[in-house]
Amino acid sequence: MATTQRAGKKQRQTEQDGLTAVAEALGFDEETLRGLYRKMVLIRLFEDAAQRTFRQGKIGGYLHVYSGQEAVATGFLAAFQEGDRAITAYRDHAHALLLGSDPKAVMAELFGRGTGLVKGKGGSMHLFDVANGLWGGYGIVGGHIPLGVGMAYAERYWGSDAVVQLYLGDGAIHNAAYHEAANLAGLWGRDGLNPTLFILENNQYGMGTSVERATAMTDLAAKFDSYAIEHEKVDGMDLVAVLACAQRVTERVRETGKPYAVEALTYRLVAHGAGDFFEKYRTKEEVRTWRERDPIGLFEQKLLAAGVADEQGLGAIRDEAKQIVDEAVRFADESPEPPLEELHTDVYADAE
Amino acid sequence: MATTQRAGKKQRQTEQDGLTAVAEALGFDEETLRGLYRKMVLIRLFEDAAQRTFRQGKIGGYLHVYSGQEAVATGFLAAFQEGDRAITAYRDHAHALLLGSDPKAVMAELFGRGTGLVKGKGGSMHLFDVANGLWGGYGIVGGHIPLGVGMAYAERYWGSDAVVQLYLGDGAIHNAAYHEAANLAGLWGRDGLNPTLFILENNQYGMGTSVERATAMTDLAAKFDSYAIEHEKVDGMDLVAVLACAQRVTERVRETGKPYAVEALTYRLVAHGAGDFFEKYRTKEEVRTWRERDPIGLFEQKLLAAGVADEQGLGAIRDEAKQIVDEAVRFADESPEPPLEELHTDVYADAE
Amino acid sequence: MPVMTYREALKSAMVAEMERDESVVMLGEDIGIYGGTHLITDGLFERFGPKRIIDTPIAEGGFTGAAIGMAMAGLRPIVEMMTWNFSFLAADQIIQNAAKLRYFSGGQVTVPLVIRGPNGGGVQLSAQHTHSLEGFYGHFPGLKVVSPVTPHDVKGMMLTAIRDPNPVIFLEAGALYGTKGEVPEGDFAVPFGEARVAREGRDISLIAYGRQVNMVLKIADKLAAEEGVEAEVIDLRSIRPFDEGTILESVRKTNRAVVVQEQWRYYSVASEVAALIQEQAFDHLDAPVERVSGEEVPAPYARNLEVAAFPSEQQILDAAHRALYRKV
Amino acid sequence: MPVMTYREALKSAMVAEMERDESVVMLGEDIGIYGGTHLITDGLFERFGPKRIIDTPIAEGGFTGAAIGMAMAGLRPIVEMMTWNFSFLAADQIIQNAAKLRYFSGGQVTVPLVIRGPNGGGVQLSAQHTHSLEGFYGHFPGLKVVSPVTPHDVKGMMLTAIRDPNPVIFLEAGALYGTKGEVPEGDFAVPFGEARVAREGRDISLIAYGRQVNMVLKIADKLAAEEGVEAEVIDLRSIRPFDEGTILESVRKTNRAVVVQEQWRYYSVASEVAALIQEQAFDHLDAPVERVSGEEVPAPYARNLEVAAFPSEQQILDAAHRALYRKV
Ligand SMILES: Cc1ncc(C[n+]2csc(CCOP(=O)(O)OP(=O)(O)O)c2C)c(N)n1
Ligand SMILES: Cc1ncc(C[n+]2csc(CCOP(=O)(O)OP(=O)(O)O)c2C)c(N)n1
Ligand SMILES: [Mg+2]
Ligand SMILES: [Mg+2]
Repeated sequence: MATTQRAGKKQRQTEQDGLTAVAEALGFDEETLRGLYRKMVLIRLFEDAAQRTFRQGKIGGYLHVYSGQEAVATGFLAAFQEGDRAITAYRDHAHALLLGSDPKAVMAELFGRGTGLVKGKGGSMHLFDVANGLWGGYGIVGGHIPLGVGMAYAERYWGSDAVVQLYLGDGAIHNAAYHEAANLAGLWGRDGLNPTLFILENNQYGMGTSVERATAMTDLAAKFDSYAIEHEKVDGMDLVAVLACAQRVTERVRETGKPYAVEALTYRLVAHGAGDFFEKYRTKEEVRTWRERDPIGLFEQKLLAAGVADEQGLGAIRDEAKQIVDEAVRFADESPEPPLEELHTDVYADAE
Repeated sequence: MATTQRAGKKQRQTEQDGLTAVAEALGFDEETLRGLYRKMVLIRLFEDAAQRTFRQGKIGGYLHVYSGQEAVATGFLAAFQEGDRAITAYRDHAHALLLGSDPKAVMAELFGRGTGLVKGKGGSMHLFDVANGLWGGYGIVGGHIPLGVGMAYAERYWGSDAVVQLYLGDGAIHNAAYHEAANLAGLWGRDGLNPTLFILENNQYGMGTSVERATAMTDLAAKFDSYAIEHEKVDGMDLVAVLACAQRVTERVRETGKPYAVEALTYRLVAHGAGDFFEKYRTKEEVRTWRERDPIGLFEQKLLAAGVADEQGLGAIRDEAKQIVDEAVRFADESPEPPLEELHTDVYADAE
Repeated sequence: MPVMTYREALKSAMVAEMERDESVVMLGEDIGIYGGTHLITDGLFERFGPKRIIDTPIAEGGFTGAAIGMAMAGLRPIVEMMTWNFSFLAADQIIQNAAKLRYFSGGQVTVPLVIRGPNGGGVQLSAQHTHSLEGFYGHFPGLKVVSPVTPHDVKGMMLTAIRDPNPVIFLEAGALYGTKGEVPEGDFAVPFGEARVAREGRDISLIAYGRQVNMVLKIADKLAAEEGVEAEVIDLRSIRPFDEGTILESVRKTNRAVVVQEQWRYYSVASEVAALIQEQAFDHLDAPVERVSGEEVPAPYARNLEVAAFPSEQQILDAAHRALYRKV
Repeated sequence: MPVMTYREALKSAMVAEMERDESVVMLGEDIGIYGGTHLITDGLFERFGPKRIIDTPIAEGGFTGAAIGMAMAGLRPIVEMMTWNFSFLAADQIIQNAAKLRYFSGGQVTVPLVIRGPNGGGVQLSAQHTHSLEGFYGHFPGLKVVSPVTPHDVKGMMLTAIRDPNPVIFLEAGALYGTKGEVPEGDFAVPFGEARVAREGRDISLIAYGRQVNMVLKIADKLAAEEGVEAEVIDLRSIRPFDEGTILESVRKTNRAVVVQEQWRYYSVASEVAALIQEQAFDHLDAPVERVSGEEVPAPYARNLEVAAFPSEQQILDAAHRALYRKV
């Protein structure tokens, strides 16, 4: 433990030192760094395409995209290891893409096609890719939090050292499920039985309600104090900061079996849902200010400054990502609807 | 505000000084102090009788008594003013007796008689005496907390200066309803719209689960930090301490319209429910230690030491209380069951 | 008579009552500054201010419970459940407190509360966001449960709901917010406990509620035009209290009945309607009461599956033919 | 065959599975050190330790949700709901997650979960602590819902429940924990979806579940002894999946039926049974299917009122006489 703490301190120091130092500390080579850029760009373009096709009527129901928050999941899932689990709410496309789901299958799911990630049965809000570690995709705010805590218990019950990355929003923290589940995590963690990494994506709003209008105590990370869960905050627009933090805290959780919480300060650069046209609850000025810290732009600058990539290289990556997305849309569009028999399958599991 | 704070500080000082100083600060004469003793004794004897008649099969369902916790409600309800409201869980006999409900009607309710406080329809867990300010008596742990917070909002909406005394147990604080309601109280209190006084009766156990086994963060009062609700702790076995605290914090809530929380450290000297025979979860030794600080005994000593009463006077009070309880039991026993028509009344209110 | 949308009619009732009665307040997620997810409350925050239009955190149990407390203390809160799918989180407050407080307080407490919001499926919201909860809440005495489908009724029943001294579960036909209909001006209250004969007929009774009423009306026209069958269409409107009389009177005339609902078959509104009819009109029945319900699966996302999960015109027509002893 | 109580039979099934299968764990309030409020789990903490017998805080939604997560990750949790009355707080987890996860994950997720506890009234627990929730949960596809009434069945169905890869709502007859009956030793599983013919007869079908089965059996004996009427008694046992065949076969033989339940009438199990019978055995029915349900009021506390709130022998007898066209 003592060694870890000292190592942690040293690492924290390097986090201030920018891209090169962090990359070195994490053992990331240049290719890895460019790969992270490609991931963020892929997410952004994927989400753009999803919003566009939603407006064309090709996607039904609700559609919530991740634009602006890319650095958070990209950074944390960089610390994801095989056997770990991730679970999140309905804003889940990025998590699937980052964990290795085929963009074609993800887009096909949004289109409600039989080739979709969950066979067209769940849609945008319910992405699952269990083979790759994605355990959903949930539509009821807060409802997935106890599930994550329970999975973490099971991992330690079986003696594994897996970590559960549990994503939740700033709106979810005021909900019943958060309170009860966080208390269980703290309690079970006392005995090393709860390797839950809470990743609180504070994008400043739950739908149209700002953090200040949802609670009188706006230091959201500190709400974990009630459960003896240690916590910190991270700049969720800065991928480098997130990467460093993620690696450090994930290892800590893995080692101790105790929960930990990180509040990632971030921003949703687009509307809450693709169907929302008015944004009476925030000013254009505010959006503009945050846009200056667009996580993709920030990381781009760092890559260039560190000489890890040049303009041309980045352009090539963007083109590549665009092709993947175009292909995903084409695939989804051409895929057939699920066969009607699927209506009645997957209601119950068969006995073994 | 500044004045209140200063006054508060001064008062806090006197709280250390014992019975005479506190009584003077509160403007309580000797008769009032003896009256408080009578109330605590009445509660204890009432509860003893309830447990006894429960074992005789005269009371059905669940029965939870207040023995050991008398100083808490007695102290806080001494600060209750006309128009204030009290709301609590199922351990509610003391609250009714203290607010002025007829002991005969309370006992008759436990016996399930038509003369009961709620006509025999609710039983021990659902005492209501709205005319006297008792708004129930609820059986679902935590379920009444949002109700109290909503009543507090309504009071300020209408411009009254009433305070809502909201009692909850140490077990209830881990429940969904607490979290959501406390957050609302904090939020609405920011605008002076939530005069809720949370009285957390920490009697060390929720049924058989100690505080340490229910949460990793055992400073329960500090759980109000998450909602920007200020708080303190009080020795819930010492009526004098409770009286002083209650007066001070009640006035503060009345003045500010903001919620406040007090954790009263107390102990249930008897089993959780009258039907429980085993107490595997705590030692006899532990119970014995707490019994030394029985709130009635403690207050008795203080009354004697301050010369407010002598042994004989206290004996007379106890005899008087015993008579009231005996009479209540007799009344309940002789009362008729509710008429069968009552089965179908009070399901819906009639339109005005 | 003025024509307005379901949304406008609903809103007009609430605005009228808020103007008339200071004790009416609203609570819900994003009903204020945001304007309401379904724009039902758009502009009300500006008009009535934050003390009466209360934006809440995402805490359905907490704010529903707080609204119950407000109602106990003399307010008449209207809670917006953003969609009824979230109400499972408030089920304890609704069922254990709102429905029963008056009873277990021996009549000392009154809970004049309306909980309203869109109910039912049809817009590809998939499993967690698609429920039709009439039977779920209708089961509990102490609640009133209604399900208006026309702009006329949504206004008239909302007026009744707000004035009712009891907790009212107000299930709106979410898929129909934009549909238009005639709505009288001013104050007209549609009483609870009265089903509506939406179309008169003598050959068969088609019984529905919510958005299925519109579907059934179309089928009734088709039956008349193509087969000369005159169907009587009954819109239940009120689930608790429940209007047995209108149903029985109709079936005693037509001797045949089909019940249509979006919700699942088991332990549902259609179960009760069929049970009632055979109980009270046994000797009048020329055929079993037919039921058409949603498929016994969680709601799927894909459009084709979703369409297949809900009652179709064909299924209803087939059921009617079976009840009429025609070849299906 | 050994005789044991309902409580012992229930416990023996859980102990056997815990011995056999390390993936079985239990969660609930005071199931461990305290020994269980109804002593169902007494001694298990000492036997299996705190990792498998998990005492929880009072957080029904949280620990039910956590149990779902455990089930997703390879455990087979048994959740004790101290009484089913508290399950409204877990309704969202049960209905929105447990029931639907498999579906909206496209079959990727399995939720082998049992939620068990006492259900039903009869011991003066009054409004908030008295519910019979078979219909409430039985409405939702994705759940299995059972209600065993004999010591034999509670053991056999618990074995089935624990081995089932789906979420099972296990509604115990709380008032009968102390009743005795014959229970085979060892491993016998009672399958879900099969009603039990508790008494054979040819004149009338009496259909019930839970503690009302015992009452109905007594009445059947009385009918035989005093009136020469041979009633067939059917114990539904399984609410979802639902055994239509046994009911229909019986009614096709007896041509008359009475359904008895403790729960409220509207949108209930009895509604469905009556609807089903008229649907599928219309031409066999000589009289309407009669229903006897709880009174439409929250459960009262006073003993006399409580007794009046639940089906009485007289009411059932009257219903049987009506169905038999005898003078009531
Ligand atoms: C229990 C519940 N209540 C309300 C909603 C409707 N709703 C969907 S998203 C959302 C906002 C959630 O905010 P947050 O947790 O901050 O996540 P974000 O959308 O910002 O990612 C709301 C209120 C819901 N899905 N579930
Ligand atoms: C939601 C809910 N879960 C469980 C119960 C059963 N139960 C009754 S009292 C109790 C313990 C409550 O403890 P606490 O809040 O500390 O109050 P105390 O009994 O100590 O006064 C429990 C678990 C209940 N009534 N409601
Ligand atoms: Mg947010
Ligand atoms: Mg306690």
